Amino acid sequence: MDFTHTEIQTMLADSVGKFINNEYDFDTRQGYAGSDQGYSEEVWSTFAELGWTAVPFTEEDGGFGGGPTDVMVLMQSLAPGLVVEPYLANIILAGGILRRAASPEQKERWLQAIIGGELQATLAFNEPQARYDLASVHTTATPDGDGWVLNGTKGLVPNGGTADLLIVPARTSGATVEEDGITLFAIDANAAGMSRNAYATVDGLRAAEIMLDGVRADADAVIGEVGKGFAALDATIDDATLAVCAEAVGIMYVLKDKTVEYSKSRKQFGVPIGSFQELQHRMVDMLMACEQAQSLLMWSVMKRDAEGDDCKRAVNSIKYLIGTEGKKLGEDAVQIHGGMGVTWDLDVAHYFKRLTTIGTLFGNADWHLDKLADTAPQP
Amino acid sequence: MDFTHTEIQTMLADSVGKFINNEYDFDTRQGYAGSDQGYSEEVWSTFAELGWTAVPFTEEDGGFGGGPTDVMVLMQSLAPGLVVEPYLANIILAGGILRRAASPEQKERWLQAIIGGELQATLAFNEPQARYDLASVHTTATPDGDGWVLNGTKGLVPNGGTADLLIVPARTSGATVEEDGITLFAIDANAAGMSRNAYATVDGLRAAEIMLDGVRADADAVIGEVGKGFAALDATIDDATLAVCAEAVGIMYVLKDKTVEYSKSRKQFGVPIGSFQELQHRMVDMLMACEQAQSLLMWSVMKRDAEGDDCKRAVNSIKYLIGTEGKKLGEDAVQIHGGMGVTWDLDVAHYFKRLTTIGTLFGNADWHLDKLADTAPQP
Amino acid sequence: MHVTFSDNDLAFQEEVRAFFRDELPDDIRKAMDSGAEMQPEMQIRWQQILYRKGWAGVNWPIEYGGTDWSPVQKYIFAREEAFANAPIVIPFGLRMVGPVIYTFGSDEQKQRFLPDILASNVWWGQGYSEPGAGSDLASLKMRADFAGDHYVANGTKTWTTLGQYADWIFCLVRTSTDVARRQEGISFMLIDMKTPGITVTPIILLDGKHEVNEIHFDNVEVPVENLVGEEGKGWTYGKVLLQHERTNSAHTFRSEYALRKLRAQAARSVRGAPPLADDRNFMRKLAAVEVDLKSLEYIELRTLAAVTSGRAPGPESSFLKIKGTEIVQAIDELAMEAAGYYALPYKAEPSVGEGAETQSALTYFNNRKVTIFAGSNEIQKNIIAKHVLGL
Amino acid sequence: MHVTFSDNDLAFQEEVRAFFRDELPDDIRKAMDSGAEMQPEMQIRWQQILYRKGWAGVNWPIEYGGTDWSPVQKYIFAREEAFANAPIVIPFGLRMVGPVIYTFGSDEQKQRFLPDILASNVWWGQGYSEPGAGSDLASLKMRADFAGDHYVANGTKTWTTLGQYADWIFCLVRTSTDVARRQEGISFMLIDMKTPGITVTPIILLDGKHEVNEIHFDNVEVPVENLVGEEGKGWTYGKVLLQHERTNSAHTFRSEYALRKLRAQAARSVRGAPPLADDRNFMRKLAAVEVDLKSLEYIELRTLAAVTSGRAPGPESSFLKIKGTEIVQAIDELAMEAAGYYALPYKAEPSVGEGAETQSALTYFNNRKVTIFAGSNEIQKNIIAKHVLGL
Repeated sequence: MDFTHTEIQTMLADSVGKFINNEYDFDTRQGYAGSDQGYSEEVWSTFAELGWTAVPFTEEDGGFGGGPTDVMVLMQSLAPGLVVEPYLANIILAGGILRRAASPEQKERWLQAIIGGELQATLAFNEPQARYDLASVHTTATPDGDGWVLNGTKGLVPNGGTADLLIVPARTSGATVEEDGITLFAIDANAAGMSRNAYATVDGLRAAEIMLDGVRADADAVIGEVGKGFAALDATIDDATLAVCAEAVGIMYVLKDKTVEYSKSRKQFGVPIGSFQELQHRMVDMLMACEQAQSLLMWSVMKRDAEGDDCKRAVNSIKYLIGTEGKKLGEDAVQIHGGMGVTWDLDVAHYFKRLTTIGTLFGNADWHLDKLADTAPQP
Repeated sequence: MDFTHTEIQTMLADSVGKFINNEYDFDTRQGYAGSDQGYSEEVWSTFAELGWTAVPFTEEDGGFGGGPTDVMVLMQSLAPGLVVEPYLANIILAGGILRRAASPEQKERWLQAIIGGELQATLAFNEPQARYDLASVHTTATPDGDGWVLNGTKGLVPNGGTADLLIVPARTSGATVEEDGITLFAIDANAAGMSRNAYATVDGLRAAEIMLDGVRADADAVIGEVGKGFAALDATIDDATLAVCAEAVGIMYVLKDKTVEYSKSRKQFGVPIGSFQELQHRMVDMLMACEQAQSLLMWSVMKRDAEGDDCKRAVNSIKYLIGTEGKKLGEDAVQIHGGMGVTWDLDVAHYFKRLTTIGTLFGNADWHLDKLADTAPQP
Repeated sequence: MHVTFSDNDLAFQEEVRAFFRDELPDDIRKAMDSGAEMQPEMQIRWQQILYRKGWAGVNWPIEYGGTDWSPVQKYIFAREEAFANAPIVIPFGLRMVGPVIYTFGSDEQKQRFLPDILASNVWWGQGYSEPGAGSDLASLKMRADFAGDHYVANGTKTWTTLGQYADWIFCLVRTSTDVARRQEGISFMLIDMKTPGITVTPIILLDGKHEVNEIHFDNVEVPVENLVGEEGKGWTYGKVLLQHERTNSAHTFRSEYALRKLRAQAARSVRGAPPLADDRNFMRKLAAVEVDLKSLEYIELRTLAAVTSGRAPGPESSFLKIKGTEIVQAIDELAMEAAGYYALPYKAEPSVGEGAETQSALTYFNNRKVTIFAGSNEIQKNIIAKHVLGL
Repeated sequence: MHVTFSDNDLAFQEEVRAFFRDELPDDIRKAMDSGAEMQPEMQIRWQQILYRKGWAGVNWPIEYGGTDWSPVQKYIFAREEAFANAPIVIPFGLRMVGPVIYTFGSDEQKQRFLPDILASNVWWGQGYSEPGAGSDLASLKMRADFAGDHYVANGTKTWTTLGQYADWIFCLVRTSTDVARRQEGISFMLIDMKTPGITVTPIILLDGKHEVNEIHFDNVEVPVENLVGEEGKGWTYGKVLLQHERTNSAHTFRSEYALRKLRAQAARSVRGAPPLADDRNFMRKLAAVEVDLKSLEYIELRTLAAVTSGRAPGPESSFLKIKGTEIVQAIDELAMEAAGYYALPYKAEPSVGEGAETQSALTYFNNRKVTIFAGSNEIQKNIIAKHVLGL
């Protein structure tokens, strides 16, 4: 039984922490978020130089050989910066598909470039009708000569406006919500027939609606087996879910700390508001929520790492907890900050908005609780 | 728009209130509850003398001509006494079936005796497998000559051990949970083949399991039409639901008042516990729950009175609110009373237990919320 | 005990319903349905339509151009207004300063200000809160020093809703510090926003919108005739307003309208997928809020009935504020859940999602304020604990 | 980061599992499964089986007959004990006064008391709370006045769990009032329940059961050699116990066992009706508690890991107490819901319902105490606010 970090994890946490403290303060972040690109390419190069882009990939693939725990450490350490660079879209989502399902040639072509910081890729895992069901794929790919033609719409593709490469699940057979019959395609973002409507999301990050109107894909654009793309898609989204949960736990601690600090300095009726018992108890609840979330995150990551029983339940459990306790914590942080908590200029509101967004990403609390209600824990 | 009581309702509330104050204090109640009978026959005679047993019956039937509002006033006024006399079982349940479905001869025979205080009857509305589904009737009645033979088990029959007459829904046709095919029988409690296992319930009232093993019923034991008993059963349970909700609202106010009083007198760390902000806010929540429940009760009773749109939803709504807000209020009342709140000797625990029991009676909060989720409110 | 309408009331209801159906301009209706901010021009245009109909001064006595409606008529009007999704009347003139002026003001003030308020010719702002004061209103620092025929005002007001459009502002100011209680020495003053020395600084809220402001007063001269009522009685006048504000913050009919919209949305299928209404859990949550709202509506009606029979609204206004704002937030949350991923786009192009649902997260964020502003819900609970429970 | 067991640990787990399977007497197992109260005779019989196996002093050092287990072994033991639904060891002797005696007691006290505690030959009671004191433990009034070779004790202790069976009781008593802080002047004393002047009065709890008592001390002579440690240091000793009590009150494995039982119950069909497991909403609530519990289990493990590396359990014991008791109550509530009408019979005949479910409302009522006793959860939050958050 061991809950400590390895030496390498400690180093990773330290180096990310230093970077956020020294080079990524709130104003800097807001500047990047408000830029045309929506993030800093320079910062991204730093991520690649420091090796962070290599974390989840095997040494064979040119990566760092990290597992879920390392990703957890990284994401939690990035959280205080509210980082807008596309780590989730590029490394976790697109990278997650490629490392699982791509051929050596495809890895050579795309994964190397992603790890090197030269390629921005993303995964179009969602469609407008799907809500959170990954198997709800209307987009079709029909054979055309030795290639394919894709038609359909993808919704809320993370960093979909700026990515160079899009991984697009499309249906090559089966009914709309069947897991079988989904094929993964790597499509150039500027391919003919592709149109993108990019926008900012409420957390200051970016996404896009992507319309595919007769987009041609060559045979070698298929990642993995035709019709068998769901497994890699599903596993990648599980990874991504844990990654954003780690980020959420990091945010929860920040909000808890900032709220406690604020309550000590802010006076009303002549005394610090932190002296009001009702607020004290609410801040104790915030602390308890942090400790619960941190502990459950560790369990979930360990279960995921072991890939054994309860592996799916682990993902559902932590996402459910973040979606409920995290939400409550965020709302309380804002409420206790009073008027200041609802202003754009204070970082608290932005942590809250990111936490809220994470609450929706990859299925909200209700979605995951439904999954838990359908299965039983292993003894 | 008028939320005041009629003169008659005011008189009714006053007379019940006086009776509880002068003749039904907590120790007296505990004495009745602990007696063999489980209630006082003398008190029951007083109920009849004062005309309370006549409230929900038409003048034609020898009653007072009261409606849902009058029953609400009566039940809410009885609540502070935690009255153990079988008003629910006898007047609301058995009386409710008889006034709706009985023939003039049957009314003459049974309803008059009930109003007069001479007959104790009850309704066996539940079976062990049914949970809260009134149509789940396994008990069968098969034709036998010009009568019937009944077989089956009824669960948790209110005052089933002391009643003289039992109204028993039995299936004469149809599948187990069909509304059609349920027939209502009036059975003498001492009929051959009937066995009763009577017990106290956790709120100090009484109930019984009733086994019918080849119990014979004559043709004139059928109340209403053969196979068409569900409507009267359903309407009667709706009435009963509103009646216990009115009682619950009465209890909520008592618990709120007692808790506020206690918090003013009870000192810890040298000050009254009512000065602790966290407890203050919880007591404000208790007050708000009372006001919400009272207001919604009025709406529900008015809707039920008008028998129009939303009439069913009204019953579901108030029962849901009692099952959630009432439960929380009861738990907080106990918690704020601390150790004293969990002792048998203090009345608070007994109000809490009655409130909890009402939470289950005729469907818990979840059951009623499900009904609400299935229907839409009328504009 | 009943809530039935008389024939006159029913006829009135028909009239009001027809008015909203026929007179609410299409462009304004569309803007409201989109969930976007209301433009000031639309807002004023609509309030002037109400004015021309004679329905601007809902609570005003007839002698000042009010409607003289019975409580039931006001109830009917508010209900139809909400169900028509008409713009919410900006309260600062018609609901706040107007009543203070006709109740406590001089004849001259009544003649000078009331007609323009009623006709929405003048946009009023509210100068109550100050930086750092939060819900502790009585700690206010803005002062107005007497200087012969005028006062000299100095200080800062904040959270001034839509103050960027204000022609005039009413302020609570400190005219004396030589008092026993902080609540004394406060006066109620009307200030022309064009007076030299006034600066308006926007405060951007978490949803990125410019809705509130900080207003700085630097040696602003306020003629003595702009003092309302007596010097030092401002707290009393202001409290009347606050209770009114809280009572209004129950928002029951607006919430009922929002729930109906949500039900309709849940019933719609998106591109052939099963509608959200098939999700039993979502519908349970929706139904639970409906129950909560119905109980609030009847609390409000009971309060209304009590007020009709002569009582002034007291601490129960705090009650309506707490529960009303909690329900607003619960509905926002459900709307955000219903939108799923389409809650997330910020200032979305029309092509994203189905329309108003892309505003749902922004609305949820923006409405975090409702439990904070107008005296935080925690403060309201303190008030109830003290004044109702005697703790 | 991992929670895997070594081969030795796995072998130990097998041994423990086999022990509970083979050595827990059938009648005791049956009594536990019925959800009814444990009879004292069964309780002692079981504790003496543990004693003979050498597993009574789980936390005790080996020199006093303890197990000398590693934290992982203790974890494994607690888990198997809970999953076997073995009786909960009465803590007052083995978990409370024992550790105080071997830590702070004299050699003579150790020799005199420890063997009988370990062997469950003597039933101990806890004399902490006093009437009217509630969670304000330091306000205690029971005094013990020094009188040469003995003290004279006067006062009342209350909420003494199972005190009706106690042979001995440990008490916090006031030996001096001439102190700066209320916490000073308190001493820790061992009192023989057979001493003249002691009266035990039952307190019946809301479920009608006799579980706690009030104990009156009227000029009770306590020999000086029954004072543990130094006079005036009792508060310090007592606090160690309390933190221990709170840490234990997480009850994670017992709760996990209860949830499993509930899952099994939900899967059963009653007389052909659809099982409760078909009710999605019930299963969602069950799953939500499972998540809550899993997170608590890992908080506990992280605390355990920290303690292993040398830290003493601090305010996080309050945390475990709060969350652990909330979960106990949540499970009780679910069990009551699952039972439906069959939660309602009181002291039911066997023929009513399916058995243990008829205890579910009584258990729910009885366990309202867990958030009140051992320092109410409100007090625990005060402690965390002060000592962890620095508020």
